[in-house]
Amino acid sequence: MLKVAYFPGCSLSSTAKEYDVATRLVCEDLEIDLVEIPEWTCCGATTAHITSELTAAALPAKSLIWAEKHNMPITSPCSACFSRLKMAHLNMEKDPNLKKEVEEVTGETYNGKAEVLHLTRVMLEKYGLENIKAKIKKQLKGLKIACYYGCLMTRPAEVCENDRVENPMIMDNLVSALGAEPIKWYYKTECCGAAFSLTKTEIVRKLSGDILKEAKTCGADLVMVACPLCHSNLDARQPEISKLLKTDLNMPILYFTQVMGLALGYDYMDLMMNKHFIDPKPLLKSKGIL
Amino acid sequence: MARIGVFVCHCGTNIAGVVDVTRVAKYAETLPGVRISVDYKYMCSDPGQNTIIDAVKKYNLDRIVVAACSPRMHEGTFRKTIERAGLNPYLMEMANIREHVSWVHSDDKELATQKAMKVMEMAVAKVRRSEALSKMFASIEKRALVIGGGIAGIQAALDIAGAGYKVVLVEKEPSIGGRMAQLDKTFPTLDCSACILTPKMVAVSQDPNITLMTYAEVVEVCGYVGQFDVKIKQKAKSVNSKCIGCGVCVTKCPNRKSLSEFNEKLAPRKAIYTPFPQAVPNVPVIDRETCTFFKTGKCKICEKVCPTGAIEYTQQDEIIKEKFGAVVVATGFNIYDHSNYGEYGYGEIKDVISSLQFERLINSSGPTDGHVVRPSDHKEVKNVVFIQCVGSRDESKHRPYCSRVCCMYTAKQAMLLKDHYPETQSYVFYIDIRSAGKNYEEFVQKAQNDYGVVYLRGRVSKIYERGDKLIVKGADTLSGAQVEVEADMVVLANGLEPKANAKELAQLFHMSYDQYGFYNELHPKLAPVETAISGVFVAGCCISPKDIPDTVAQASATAAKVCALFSKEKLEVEPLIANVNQLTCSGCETCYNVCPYSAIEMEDKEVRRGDMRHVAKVLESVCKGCGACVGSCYCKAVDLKGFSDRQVMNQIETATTELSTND
Amino acid sequence: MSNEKKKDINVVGFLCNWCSYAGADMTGLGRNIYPSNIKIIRIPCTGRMDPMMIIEAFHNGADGVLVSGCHPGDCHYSEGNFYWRRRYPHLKSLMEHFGIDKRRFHASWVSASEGKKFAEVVKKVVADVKDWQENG
Amino acid sequence: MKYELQLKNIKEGFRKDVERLSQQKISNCYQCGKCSAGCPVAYAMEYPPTMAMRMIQLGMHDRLMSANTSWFCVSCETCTTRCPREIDIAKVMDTLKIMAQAGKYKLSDNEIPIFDWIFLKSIELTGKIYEIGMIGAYNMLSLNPFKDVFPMGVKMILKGKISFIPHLIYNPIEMIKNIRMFKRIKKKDRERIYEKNA
Repeated sequence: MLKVAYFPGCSLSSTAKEYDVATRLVCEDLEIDLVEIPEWTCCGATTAHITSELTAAALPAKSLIWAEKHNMPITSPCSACFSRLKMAHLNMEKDPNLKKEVEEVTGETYNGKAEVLHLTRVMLEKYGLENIKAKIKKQLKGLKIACYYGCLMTRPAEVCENDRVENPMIMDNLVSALGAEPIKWYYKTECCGAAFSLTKTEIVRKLSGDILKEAKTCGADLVMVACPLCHSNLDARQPEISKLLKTDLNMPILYFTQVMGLALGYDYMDLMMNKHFIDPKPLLKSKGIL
Repeated sequence: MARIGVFVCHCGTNIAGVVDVTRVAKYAETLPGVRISVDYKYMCSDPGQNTIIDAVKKYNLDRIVVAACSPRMHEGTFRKTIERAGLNPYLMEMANIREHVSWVHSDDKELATQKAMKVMEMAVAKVRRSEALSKMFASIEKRALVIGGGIAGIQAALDIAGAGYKVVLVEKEPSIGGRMAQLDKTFPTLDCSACILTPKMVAVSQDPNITLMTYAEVVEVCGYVGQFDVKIKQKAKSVNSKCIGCGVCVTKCPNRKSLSEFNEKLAPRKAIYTPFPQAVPNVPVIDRETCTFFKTGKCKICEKVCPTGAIEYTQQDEIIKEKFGAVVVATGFNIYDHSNYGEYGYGEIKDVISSLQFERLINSSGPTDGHVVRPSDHKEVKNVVFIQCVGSRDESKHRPYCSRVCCMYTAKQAMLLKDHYPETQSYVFYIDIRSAGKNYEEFVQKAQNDYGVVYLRGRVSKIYERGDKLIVKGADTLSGAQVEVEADMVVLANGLEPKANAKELAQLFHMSYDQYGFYNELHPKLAPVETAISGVFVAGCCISPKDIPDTVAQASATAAKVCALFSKEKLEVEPLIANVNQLTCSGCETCYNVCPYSAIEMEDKEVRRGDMRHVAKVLESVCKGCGACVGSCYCKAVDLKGFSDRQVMNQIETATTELSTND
Repeated sequence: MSNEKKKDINVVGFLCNWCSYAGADMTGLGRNIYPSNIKIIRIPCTGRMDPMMIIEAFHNGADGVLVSGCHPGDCHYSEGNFYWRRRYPHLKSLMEHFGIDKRRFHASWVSASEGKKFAEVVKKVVADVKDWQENG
Repeated sequence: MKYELQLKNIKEGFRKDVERLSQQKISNCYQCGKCSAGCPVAYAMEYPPTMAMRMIQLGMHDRLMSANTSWFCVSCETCTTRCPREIDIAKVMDTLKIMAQAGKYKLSDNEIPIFDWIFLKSIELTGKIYEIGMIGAYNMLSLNPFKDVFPMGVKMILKGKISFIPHLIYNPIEMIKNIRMFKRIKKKDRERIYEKNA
């Protein structure tokens, strides 16, 4: 059984509870043991690295150290958390001085051995696409999915590792494996506005609007994401965006574990899809998936 | 006791600006054996050299040390100087106090001066043990090898042959012509590339002094200037000399599975093919990788249709050994592979094409007969975006250099497009326009003013497809605006890089090359077509990116160098070679085994009366003076003239002692 | 800091004429600064390196020795640097056996175009020798 | 717009501060404009990233720090990923914000600094983010108390997306450790930004 240190992140215990639930369900099915890091602290998100470089490294360091101590790869379903964990790891590797300071403020030593993986990579690379295929109960035939990666799981290039920076394919490959059709589009890694959700909302509306518009133009039925931040910008702000663009976008936004959950045979309520602002029920019913 | 003269050069302020040269000269006077020491502004100038000659006569000097620049720069100069003064040229040593001292220790003048004194002292120590050496001569094989049949190789071959010497021109592809044959028109005159190139190609094939070997590669090189032993692999063409070039085989060949290299993979080509209609020689070759017969044993259509019975499936690769006195390397360039640019679509967007692809598209003998259409759907284009500096000036892609020709050919391509299709609109994204050359700046201005090409100063960040259009997201830094252009086609100005196997070829000749694989000239300014290997010359884009006029000029320069070499009856060679003291040689044969040139011979000789022994002997005309034998001799019987054990030991001893005057 | 002035370290560098010596010239052309502790001896090829020369250098009191030649495969004389490449590890372990700390004896490959690299190599060698001298 | 170049801000001062804290070689920038071309928020910036880089090169801190440029950077790292000169431009933008928030240069935005302060306070005190408290506090402090309440906020609460109880680190020892860590970080940051140690 694959044991992985699990860093859910703040959003997954509140605004993105459904992501957490779906993730745990799917991992249980795939026999991936998610060991939640006890007493994890927030990764600091964008705020930390624009306020203090040291905070940005020290906050994730605690979780990295725990994972290293317990000899497990560390993962987070949230792209922002993943990015912060990975960047903290890489920055400490690049800058020994920073590492020294982090060790001083946390009072613990880090040997730089933690393996930070995004949840998609844990599933597709550690667990294996073929193994996932073997578990599928229901093919998601006829569903056109726009895979939206966002910034934080692909950039900068060091974070991306095995995938391509400009046109990543990891989620597209997953979608194909589930029997659905990944659409070809070029807004996969455009920014949704991310952390500006509260502060500079008008930017979020514009950027997320562009993404939703492009997905619609390219013929997507739904947008699949791997980040609660992207989700809240694309989903919770979608009514406002629709109003702004004077069209009814009505584009359901699902987490990738929810889409996997559908293929593994879970239903609407198991995956807490009722929590979304844009209800995917009519779409999924029309495709015969629910 | 030796009578040594030390001459310290200021090199203007190059040395004197950092090193206290008078102190160096003063210190020299305190060294044993030094009779006179002088410092002078420019030692290599005429008066400087005369100072040395006068001093030799006046003080009856027998050994000279010149503390100046690198011996790689001026050793030859000063050897000649003291020869004029009547001394043996090998009784001179240079102390490198410029490249190795003043230029690299300018941070601390005191330490630099002390080091200069020490470096000079080491040279004095070495020259004390120097011996007079007599000149050696070697014969010259007056045939030249030219590698690469592009415009550089063609020009060099024609010039050398024109002077009456025999030339072998080796080309890897089935035809000569190279990159220039692929181009449509040339900047800034807009004359047709093929029209000015093909007469030269024909001249090569008709010149009785030139032997043309196409579909061939150099595989092994031994020897040295005057006597290069070269092995050339003639790949099997599967077509013999009976071929009259009628082309029936090509027409009838049913196999269209490969893509034409000459047309930059824009069109298929047959398994039996000539790269282009004007090919020289006009003899097709069979590509055995794709030919149906070679893969399945069935087909043989070409053999059936050939009117002269020229198809020969049984032909084998052949290794041909030849001797040459000099070599011209002109292997040219590849364009940068833009599939490394993810933001420009990883080379997967069909209508994002390379500059060479554009040349083929707009060329009337190209795959589309000169129609500029989109490779994806063969539709004509309206808006075309040109992006400069793709694989140039880009550190993140490990190509930080400027490729020199892209600004110009982009302007040319935009103009040609407008000439062909007046209703099209071109946009050029550039960083800086580099148009240094006769009539070049005027040419770029013309593109902007007369042809209405819109120049935008900024790199493009992303290209993506939306429907059948390409969205180009760029910027114009001059106005500070983001610019988005909806284009039908994007042409990338791919930078120039060396051929993929440039390094392997360099290693055959032991030429040095830079981190990209461009060959190093002997001196970037004063010996731009020579290499560190005497007798090997370089021309064209294998040294660095350059345009056609510069390439042709360099090619002719190599020809002049080759002819100058061949005009001598005998070649003077450095006598810095190994010699064996047969009295102490134990006959162990280690040196015989390590010598890379087989310059050691074992002989049974009576070294002393009644002492018959198996001993080593150096073949003087073969030895190149690498010293591998010296380093491996167990009984110190082998030594190397000019770098003898005694000389080096003296240097080591001096290097490790403190300066004697500083108390 | 002791009052006695410490003797500045002294490194002897043996550079092959075709690559590293030319590379060191390139360092000068590019005006890359490096420590002046190194004294350079020009040799035709690293294949010429007689182990006695290195022993002699240490015996005479050199604090460090650097031997630098062409990259493997790029030797001007085809294979001279291969001989050196095989000789070096043996010599290095022998030197350690003699009590010469491994930080004092270095080999590197620097081509004629790698001026900057040569400066880096010298800096590294001098730093290593300093480390040995100060920390033992 | 005439600008009097201040040599002290080129050779030292502003430019050196940016270079030191971001560990990026600003002189590497040759103004190709690729960062501006790909920036998703450049349309809203007073100076696009390319120009910001130039202003750092010329030490024009007064102009750059009173502009919205760095505050509108959304940290998507598109510029960093594509920069042909391998400059981490996003990190340079971070550095500008860090310096402004530390009070070393002019602070020209208030939304983000307020948000950042609340956000980090939340982590400092609870180890995690207390969303409703954070949003409430932010709306209060930014003098826009009803921002996003209707309909989004209400809907969120109805869907159970936002909880009223803060998620705390339950272990009080860990919490004290956490608060102490923040104290130490603050000290070190000040040293770093104001070069007190060096």
